[in-house]
Amino acid sequence: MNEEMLKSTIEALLLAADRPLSTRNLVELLAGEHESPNHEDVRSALDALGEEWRARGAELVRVASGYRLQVRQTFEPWVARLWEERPPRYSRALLETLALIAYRQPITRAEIEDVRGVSVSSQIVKTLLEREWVQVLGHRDTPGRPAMYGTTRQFLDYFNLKSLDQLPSLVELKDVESMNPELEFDAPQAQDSGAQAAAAGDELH
Amino acid sequence: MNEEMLKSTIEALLLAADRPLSTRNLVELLAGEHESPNHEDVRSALDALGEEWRARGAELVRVASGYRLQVRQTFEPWVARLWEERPPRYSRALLETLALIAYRQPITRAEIEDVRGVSVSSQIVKTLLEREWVQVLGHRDTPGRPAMYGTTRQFLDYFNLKSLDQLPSLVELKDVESMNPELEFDAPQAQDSGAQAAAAGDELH
Amino acid sequence: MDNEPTKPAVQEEMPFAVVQGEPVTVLPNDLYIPPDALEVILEAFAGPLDLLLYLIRRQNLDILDIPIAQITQQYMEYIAMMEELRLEIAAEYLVMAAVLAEIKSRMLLPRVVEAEDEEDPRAELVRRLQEYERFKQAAQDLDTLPRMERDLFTTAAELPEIQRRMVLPDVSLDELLRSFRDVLNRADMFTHHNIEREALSVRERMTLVLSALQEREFVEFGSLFAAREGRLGVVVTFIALLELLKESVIELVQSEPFAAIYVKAADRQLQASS
Repeated sequence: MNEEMLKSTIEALLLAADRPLSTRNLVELLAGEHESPNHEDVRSALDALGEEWRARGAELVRVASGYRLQVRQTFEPWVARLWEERPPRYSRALLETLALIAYRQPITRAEIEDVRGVSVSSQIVKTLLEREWVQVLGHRDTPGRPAMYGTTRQFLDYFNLKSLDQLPSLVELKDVESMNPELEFDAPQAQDSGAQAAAAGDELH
Repeated sequence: MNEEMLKSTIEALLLAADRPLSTRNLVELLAGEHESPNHEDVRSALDALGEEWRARGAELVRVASGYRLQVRQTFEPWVARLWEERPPRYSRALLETLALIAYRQPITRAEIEDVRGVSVSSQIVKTLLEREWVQVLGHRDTPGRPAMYGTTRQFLDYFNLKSLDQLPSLVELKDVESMNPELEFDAPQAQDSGAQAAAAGDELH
Repeated sequence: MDNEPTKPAVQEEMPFAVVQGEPVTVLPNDLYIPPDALEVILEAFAGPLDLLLYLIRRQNLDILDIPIAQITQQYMEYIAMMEELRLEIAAEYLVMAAVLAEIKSRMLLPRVVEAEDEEDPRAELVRRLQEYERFKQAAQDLDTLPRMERDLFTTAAELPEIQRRMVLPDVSLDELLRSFRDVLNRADMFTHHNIEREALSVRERMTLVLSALQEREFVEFGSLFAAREGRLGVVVTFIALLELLKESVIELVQSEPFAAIYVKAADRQLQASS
């Protein structure tokens, strides 16, 4: 087995293995009937491989039990996306709370509960604050000093609004029909772009 | 993201992923806030990567659901030593069932049983579904609404195929009309006249 | 791994089983092999069609040349052997035995004078055998394709330390509005509020005023008005301030007559002292 071949075989073994491989492991794995590379050979091949992987997506690292190829930390933000779970959907309760805060700000939790007829969980309020869609504007000067909530700049940005004015008024909202045409208009368009995407996908093949 | 960086990032993703990645997957994974590489960019980076891996321990291959880095088959004898367990073997019944599903999809269990002449065990169907080689494509609109089975992308990936087209082609059927007249009961004579009959058959054509 | 060089298939009988590494092509007539080994052999058949194919191929016969009487007899011997070994014989094997017997009897009947259009009684069986053999072959071909875990191996590198990120759900404006409509419908608020023109600009201004008060304790009254917003803007701000005053959320303070008026949050003092 010449040097190049030895290097590639070790690379193959490191890439396939699900554990670090020590030089001893490698010597054993590579033992053949005719020529068996020794520790020296393996070690110098590992050195050469380490050099080759210096500017790649992974690097050859040595840990306690041997050598392994490890994806460079630099790529963590991209690699992490491979396992990102599809986010869950927000509950109705959360959306209603958010809507009430948007339309009736500044509003206290008690006032929201008053309209919704059920209590608002702390988790919902926490989620909305963490998402930075909602902020505490201050505290009402009444017993218990309840927090008053309002929406944030980020809320407007997220929903692509210039100001709260752009939200439909209660009267407009009441008119169910006024919301539907927009939806109907959207649907075929969406389908269209879906077809386009599919076509684009085909082209790429 | 410059070209070198894009190439290394894709390499990192391919090494980190536990499944093949399509160019579409990669474009999504690489989408950033500022510069997002497009299909073209990704494709040319993949080409370059494929070139770089040409003489290494693994190679960049394309299968049905995308690209993966795969240990070069040359190294199989060494790599196989990494695992003590023998690779899974599949029974003839399972392989025949799988072959029927692959070549005849969409196909129902009854149709498979028809060709094989024996009932298909539920265990086999379960194994095929669990391995995600086979999926239920729908139900036939006949009494009992039997499930129709087809193969998946994972099936193609597992067998290193890009598409069903790449399956070995089926043996041609012989015309039953050209069947030889009944041969009599003792075997040697049967063989003999069989050859004669074949010759006679040729003349007739 | 099969290292044997491939020999021309026709010249050799197909082994139908491999027992302890030895291909078995012919069943011995005497039961020298232990019964459980025989069991393995018999169970190696994937069904009656497979067994029939074996019997035909064993003699290098073409499917189209089935000597039905002979094959039937051999088939029945196998069935008998299975019975002897108390193997559970799948019903399909018995059905096939009946089919073979029927074909045999039809073939023994004298042919009605040169009935041209009469099909050979074996035709249906031959069709089935051919069809089965195709897929038996396809299964073998499939098995020889290089496949993962056995011939092909994926690569994997150790992952970097991955930080778990929360992926946040998406919400559409439409969804938000629907929720609001639902809650209002439930609360029957439309009836109470449909006269009042919901001035969201006022609400928004109230929020802005309160935001300003979060940053500074006192905000000069005049600084809340911006001339560039025009009359409407001024009015909106003024209404917002009145609304906040009414709700005792803010206070206006003036240290002496004609001095600057300041706005402060009503709860500031308490907050500071608490």
